[in-house]
Amino acid sequence: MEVQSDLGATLATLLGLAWLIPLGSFAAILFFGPKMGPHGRNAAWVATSAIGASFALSLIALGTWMVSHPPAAVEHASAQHQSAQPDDHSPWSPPRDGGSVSATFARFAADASAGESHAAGESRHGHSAHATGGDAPTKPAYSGDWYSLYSSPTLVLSIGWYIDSLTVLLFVMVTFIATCTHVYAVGYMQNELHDITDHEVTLASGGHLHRPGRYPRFFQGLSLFCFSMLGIVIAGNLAMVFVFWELVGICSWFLIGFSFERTSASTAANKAFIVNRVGDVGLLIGLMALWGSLGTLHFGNTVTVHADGQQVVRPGLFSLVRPGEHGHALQVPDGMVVAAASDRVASIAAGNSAEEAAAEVAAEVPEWRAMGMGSWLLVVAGLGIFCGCMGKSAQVPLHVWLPDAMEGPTPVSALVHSATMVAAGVYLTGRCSPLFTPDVLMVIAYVGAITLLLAATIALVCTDIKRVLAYSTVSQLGYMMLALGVGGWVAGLFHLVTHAFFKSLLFLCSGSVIHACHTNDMRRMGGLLKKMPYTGWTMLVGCLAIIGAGVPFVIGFSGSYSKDSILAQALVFQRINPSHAVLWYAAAGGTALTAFSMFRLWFMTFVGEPRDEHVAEHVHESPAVMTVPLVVLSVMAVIAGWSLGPLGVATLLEQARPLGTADGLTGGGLLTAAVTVPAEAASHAEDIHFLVTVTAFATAAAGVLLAAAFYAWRLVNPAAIAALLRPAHTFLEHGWYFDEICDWMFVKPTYGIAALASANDRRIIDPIVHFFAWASRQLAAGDAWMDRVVVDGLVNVLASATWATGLRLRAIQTGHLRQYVMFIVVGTVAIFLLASIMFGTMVAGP
Amino acid sequence: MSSSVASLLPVLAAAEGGLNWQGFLFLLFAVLACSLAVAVVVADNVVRMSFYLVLSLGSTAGLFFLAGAEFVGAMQLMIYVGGTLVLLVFGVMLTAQEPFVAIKTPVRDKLLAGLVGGALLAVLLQAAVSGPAWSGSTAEGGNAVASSSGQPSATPLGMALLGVRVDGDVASGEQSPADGQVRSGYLLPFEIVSVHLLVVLVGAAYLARSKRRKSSGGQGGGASTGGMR
Amino acid sequence: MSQVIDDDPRIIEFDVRTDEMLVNMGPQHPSTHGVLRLVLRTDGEVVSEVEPHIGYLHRCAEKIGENISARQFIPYTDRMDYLAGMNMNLGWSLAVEKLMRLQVTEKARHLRVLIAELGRIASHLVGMGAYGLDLGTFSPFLYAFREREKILNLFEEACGARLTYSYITVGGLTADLPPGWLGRCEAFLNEFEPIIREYHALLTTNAIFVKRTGGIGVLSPEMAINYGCSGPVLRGSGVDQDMRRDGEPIYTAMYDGYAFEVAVMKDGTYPRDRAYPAVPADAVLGDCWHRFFVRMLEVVQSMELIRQAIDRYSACTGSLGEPVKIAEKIPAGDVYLETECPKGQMGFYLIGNGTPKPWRVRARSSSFSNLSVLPELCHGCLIADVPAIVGSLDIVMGEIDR
Amino acid sequence: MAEYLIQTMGLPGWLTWSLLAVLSAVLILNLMAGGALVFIWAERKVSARIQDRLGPTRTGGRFGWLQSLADGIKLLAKEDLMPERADKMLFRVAPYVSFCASFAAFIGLPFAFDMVALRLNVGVFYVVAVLGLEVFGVILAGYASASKWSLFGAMREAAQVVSYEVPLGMCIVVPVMLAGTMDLVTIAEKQSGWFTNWYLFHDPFTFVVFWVYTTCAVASVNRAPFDLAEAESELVAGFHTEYSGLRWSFFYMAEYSSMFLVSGLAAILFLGGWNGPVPIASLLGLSEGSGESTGAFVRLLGLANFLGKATLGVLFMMWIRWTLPRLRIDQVMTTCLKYCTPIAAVMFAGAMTWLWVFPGGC
Amino acid sequence: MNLLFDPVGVSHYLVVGAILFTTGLVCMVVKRNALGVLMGIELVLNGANVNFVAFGSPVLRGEQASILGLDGQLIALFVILLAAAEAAVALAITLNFYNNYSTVDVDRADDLKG
Repeated sequence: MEVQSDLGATLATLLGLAWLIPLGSFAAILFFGPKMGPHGRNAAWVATSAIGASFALSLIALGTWMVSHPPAAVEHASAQHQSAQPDDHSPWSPPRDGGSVSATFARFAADASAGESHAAGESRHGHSAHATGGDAPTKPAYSGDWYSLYSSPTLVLSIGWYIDSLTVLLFVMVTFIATCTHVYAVGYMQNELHDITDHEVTLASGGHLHRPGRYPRFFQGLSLFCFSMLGIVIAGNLAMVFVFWELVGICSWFLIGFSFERTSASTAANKAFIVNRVGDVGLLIGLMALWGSLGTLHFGNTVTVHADGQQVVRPGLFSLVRPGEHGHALQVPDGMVVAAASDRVASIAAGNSAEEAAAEVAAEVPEWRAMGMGSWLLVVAGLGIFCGCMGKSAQVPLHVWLPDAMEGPTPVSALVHSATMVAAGVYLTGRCSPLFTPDVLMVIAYVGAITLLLAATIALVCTDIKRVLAYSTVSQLGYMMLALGVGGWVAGLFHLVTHAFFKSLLFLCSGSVIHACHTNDMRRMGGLLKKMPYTGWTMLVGCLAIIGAGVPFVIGFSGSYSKDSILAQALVFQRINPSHAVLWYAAAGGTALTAFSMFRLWFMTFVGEPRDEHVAEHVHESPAVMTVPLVVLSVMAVIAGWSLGPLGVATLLEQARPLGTADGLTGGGLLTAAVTVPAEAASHAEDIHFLVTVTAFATAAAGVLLAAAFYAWRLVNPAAIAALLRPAHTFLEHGWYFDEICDWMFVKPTYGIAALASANDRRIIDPIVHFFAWASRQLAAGDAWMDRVVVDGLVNVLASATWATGLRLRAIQTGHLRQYVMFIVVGTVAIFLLASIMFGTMVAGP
Repeated sequence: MSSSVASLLPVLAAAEGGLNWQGFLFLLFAVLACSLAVAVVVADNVVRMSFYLVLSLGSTAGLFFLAGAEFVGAMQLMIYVGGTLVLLVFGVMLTAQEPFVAIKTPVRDKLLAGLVGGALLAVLLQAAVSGPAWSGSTAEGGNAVASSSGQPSATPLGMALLGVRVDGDVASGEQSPADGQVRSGYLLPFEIVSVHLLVVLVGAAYLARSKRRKSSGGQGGGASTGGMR
Repeated sequence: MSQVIDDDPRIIEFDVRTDEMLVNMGPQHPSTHGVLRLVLRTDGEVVSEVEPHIGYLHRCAEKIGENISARQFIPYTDRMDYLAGMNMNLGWSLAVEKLMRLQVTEKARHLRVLIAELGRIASHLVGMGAYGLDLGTFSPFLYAFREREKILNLFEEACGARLTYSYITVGGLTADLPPGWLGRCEAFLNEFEPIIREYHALLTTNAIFVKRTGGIGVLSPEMAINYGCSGPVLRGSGVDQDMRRDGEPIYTAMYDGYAFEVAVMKDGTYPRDRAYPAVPADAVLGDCWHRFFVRMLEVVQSMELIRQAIDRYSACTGSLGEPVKIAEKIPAGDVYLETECPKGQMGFYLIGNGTPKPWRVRARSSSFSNLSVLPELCHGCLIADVPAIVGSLDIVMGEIDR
Repeated sequence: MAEYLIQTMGLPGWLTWSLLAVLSAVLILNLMAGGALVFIWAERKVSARIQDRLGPTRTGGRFGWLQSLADGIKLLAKEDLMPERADKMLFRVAPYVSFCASFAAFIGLPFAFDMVALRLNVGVFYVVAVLGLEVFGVILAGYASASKWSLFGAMREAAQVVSYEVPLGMCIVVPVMLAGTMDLVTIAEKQSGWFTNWYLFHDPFTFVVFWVYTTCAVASVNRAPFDLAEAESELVAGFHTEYSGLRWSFFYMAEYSSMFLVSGLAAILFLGGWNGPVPIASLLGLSEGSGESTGAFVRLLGLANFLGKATLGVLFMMWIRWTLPRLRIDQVMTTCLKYCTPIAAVMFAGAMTWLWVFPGGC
Repeated sequence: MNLLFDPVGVSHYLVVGAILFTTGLVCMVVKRNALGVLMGIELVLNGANVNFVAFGSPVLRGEQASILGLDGQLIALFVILLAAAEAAVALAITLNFYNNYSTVDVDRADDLKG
């Protein structure tokens, strides 16, 4: 499907460099950080220029990509005709025209094929990719290995790359936002340049903690963080993804716990780390399922050219799960089937030689597959991978770490919650979506929906400015997951990209506010717009972007495009699967909640009278090094969703769409009733588009107006409403009591088990050990006696004899240099004489 | 004049008759070198000793030139005479205080040394003259230096130090490596010596480094060595 | 390389145990500026102690002064600082005039300024040239002397002598200027002015010169004041004091109406800093380089004063006035007056008892005080620094030994 | 020449060699003595001109060109003083050691093609080695004088010369490496042709090396600003404080001949030796080997070239001396160890790299 | 055979080497001054060098190949280098010795006597 080519090598080099430069910066700061200028001041510029260089390289890569694969409108939907007939035995099949697909969908497809809508279907001009499956559709993607760590027939561990337009796009996005964040952090972290007295940490002595600044350390963490994230994006196989997955985790641990002396920070860091581990266990299980049955973790095919010129293609995950000869439709791979039918394989192997057995097994596989064998393995793999993504992307119930992660410095929050860590989960879900069965997709969709509603409701009542944003992040991530779950592959990832821009903008703005106010509490802010115009207006842009504001049908902020496409996909899904209508309502309702919470934040912060004079009088606009990134990001938050003719994020993403996913998917049954995941092209239909746009605008407007009524115009007293709905308010304030549940379910029982183990240790194991120790002592005492009397005695006799001899010989050692020389001379002459006497000749002449 | 000198000391007689410059210069340098070496032994004053030593070594360099080893000769002048002896003179100067310039040796020691030295000399001389093949140059008279300057010795030396032997055919006859041994270059010894020199210099600098001494209170700070650290 | 001597006297640096050497520098040494004898206690090249021995040029000048009349003492003052005889004459004359409450005419006053400042230039030229000599460069010495000769020519025209002038005297000056003198003086100033740039190129900014003088013999302002240093030595340490401005009224009145700025470093800059080479990075305030530089600045300063004096003198119409009689009686009473000589503050003390001869005469010479810091400055320096430091103090033995 | 004598005059070989040896020795001695006279006179005139003076004007005619001779005669006539506590033997020998070292170095120095007393294939090495012996005379003089000032001078000289031999040697190795031989004659021959063939202009590194060599050469012959061993303002007259008369003049001669020697060495190593900036002879179609008279003409032309370059070098040193103040001993050592040596080492490596990158020259 | 009546050959050099060697040894034995001992060592090494050069000299043997060939000169070179190194260290030792004992008399340094 994809093999290395010149373009691939170029991209791999460019992106590989962009990936490694932050590592270099990390190493440089790690070793020489404190020496970089006073207090390591220049470390910031090292890190910033490193990530800036990465950004530049990524841009070049993007340009290279666009030149080679211009994202023009394509004769979409033709892929459907080209795709081979699905295997009848497969439990999942792409919906066929007029088949199981409902009439509605058929109409959408027909509309879509009229060619007036956005790009859809397969991109067919991936001229560079060598097609391995004859006329089979291809998508431009390149993969390869830089370095193989370990290689065996059943496992290849390597450092490799898998590059398609998604990779390139995410590189640009990540490095761009990271660059902005770095620049911003240069200003934000100024106070780390000198010694810091941390008033939030009280020492045992009663004083406050006084520590040296950790300026270089911060940028060192940021660099490593960027490196790890880029590693996930560029990774060519799941093993590598896992490595960098964990690196991202550890980086977040470093950075969230930057002020690790604070209990809250270290706890938050630990929480983030541990909760992520929970998800990672799932990921590991998923990887095991894939590796154990398929023997590879590579995304793409690996082509090995042997010395005799023979090419050996080792299929990667994508082509195993969606083989080209099968029209890229999802089917249970042979390996999984065999693994599931191990008892039958064993019985075949028992009676035949190896070759015969292999042939027989191969012959039996389609039959077994038809029996549904092994499909559970694929579901497990998908669920496992998604489990990992839940941890990283903070999906319910693993979302608990993210709000606490606000303990980290704001630039870290901005990076973690927009471009890097949480994006990793969505990215991996997107990357692996060809592997997901409808059951898994349903799980994803529901988890996403729950998450988005839950987080959005909590965000309504939070008073900590960063927590509001954090919950809004969780909510938006829910949107993305929902989109991916209901088949909106492009929509979900599109939202990932646009969200990255405006969420980082929002976080940096909030950081600017916090920097100025020295508090996170929105109840002490208000009326800051005059004092911080840049921050205020850019934050307004961010809020408008996140609620998807815009002039309907004309133009809008970036969020409006991505969110509309998510809603559209949800709506299509609802129409095809009416029983899952709740997903659509959740998505639509979430818009209003988001709008309310975001504008609640903005109004409380920037509008009205200052609530706390003490805070307000010290407020000032942040320095340019902080505001410039804000302005840059706000521009991006506006325009990121626009497309210039065929050029746009969505079309680029369309190029990266995994093979076979354009057609939608029907099936299920293991976990849910059979569902049909509609093709994404269907959501571009005119009426859907209209309905969605109106809904989104209306809900968002409602949210904004409500917020304005509460907080700007003060028509309603929020406190009164809170009192009125006291139980609900409390419930939300406690974040649906998730932390308490966790504590009750996991932490308390763990303590109990630990106490039990400790008692066991003391009462039973220790006495046994003590007994053995006592016995050893007794033995040693006997041995010591032997040593003293027998062995030492012998040695002493020898020694005293030597001593006596030495005493006699020492008289020769006069210590006089000249005498020694004399001895030498006399000795030489003596040897000569002796030689001449013995051999009868003077020297050894000729 | 030539005949008279030649009859006086036939060692000066060249193969083709007339005064042999090689012989003359050899005699000159040899006598100078030996007598100055003896002067080193006899002299009491250290500075004079070093002065004689310099001249003796210089004369030896002359002998090297005569023997066709120009590079070695120049090296002798440069390193031995130039470097080593300046170093030595430094040391002499630093310690050249009245009581130490001349430290008298007991006569008994001198006699004993003369005796032992004489014995050694006898042995060595016997060895030197007992090898018939070692004597008797067949050089074609004339100026040895002039005749040798035709065949540069510095280049093969340098090549040898770099590990390449270009004089393989020089060794012929019975001394040739008949047993199949190939004469190897001196790259390894060269490197060893260079490292050795470096180590020695560091070591010397360490030994003679300036030390901080805390002499215990007394203002003299002189004889006590206990406070060294 | 100035050795930093550790505070703890028990810790000493040593390479090889060496004995201290006592070395005599002078009184017949090329760079001791006359008959100064320095006994150096050295450890190799490092000087640990310097002891100046003086008195080789003692001529009982002060005692002689008690046996002759005040005006007769003028030629003896010439021979104190024989490089700036005019200024010595002035100092003594003013002291006597102060005792006699005498006021010289306006014309004489301006002529005195003119002559004294010329004398200052001549003295500083010698100091500069000889300093180059001390540092091992010969040419600047001759360049300096070339210009000094021109000044001496002017002096010769005015008073007939080239070294021991006895020109300025009690009650005025011995003679008025010959016709055309002022023109020649101005011509000299005009041709001398660009030459100063050469001196800066050859010495002040020369890298070797800076290396040899910068940071060497650093004299702190406190030490300078404690030792009673004066003149360029004091100002080179950044102490803003100049008798022409801060002295007694009878002396400062002489410079009344003259515009000049004391050449001393203030807030890291010298007056009119931009016209001259920048202070090199190696130089530390109070080191040899600064002392030297202050002298160079004073040359320029004196040139300006001379130009002003020429204008004022030629504007004066009255007579020069007559000096007092040789055997004029001086009133009873004592007087002490310090004037700003090229080497520093030269003070004369005399007690009159109503006879022409003073009852007591004492001189306080600046070189003496300036020399007294030498042991402090040379502590731990190298032998080569000793001439550099001595030269920078610019002493004249005739003034010290008297 | 030897063959000429043997064949045409029929002289026996030994006599020929003796005659030639004596001839060479006399020539070189005369050159040293005469050169010293000329250079001392030149120094007087040069310094005088630099200092706006006239210098000697009367002795021996218009330009005082016999002044040095007159001084020499005066020195001859001076009383031969020796400090009472001096080490008599060493005190007497020291000037001659210095002088002989300088003299012996001249043996290996070619003045023009084939105009060399003894053509050695390790010529450069020999000259440098022998020149380094000059320091012995100084040290011995300083020690034997029994004067503290002299001892100071001697110690300074020893430290300085030993240190400066390192960068000097490194600088010399560069042209040796370019030429691939240590034979001075060959080195000079390799630079024949236009002046662009001079090793000075061979590559940027050699250009720098030349100036490092100049610095080190000035230092190694004890000229200002490195004349620490004499340093009249500090050490009275350094190592020759106690010398007077003829012995003193030997030191003087040794100094001036050493100056000439290092200048000549510079001329051969960097400035094309006896090859003029414009190859007049070869433009005219002449060469050393072409016939008796033209060959002699070409050689004389080369001799003039060489002497001119060497004299220019000496004049350069004089110019430096009368312009700059003297460095301090620690600054002298710093200059050597912290600047000259590393620069020379880097330039050496650079020249080597250059040779490696552009094997055919550039 | 008589050296005086032979043309200069290897033997002559060997004789010179022997004399230098012996003188050096005697010097080492006789001198109480550490520097004298050092000079004795230099003489000894020099005597050995004469032998090496003689054995390696092509001139002294005429057409006959020399015994050591180039090796003789090379060994001599190494000896010279090592002698320089030795002198440096020995001098440093001497200076240290002088620092510790205030003398350069080697007879005073008998702390290691048995």
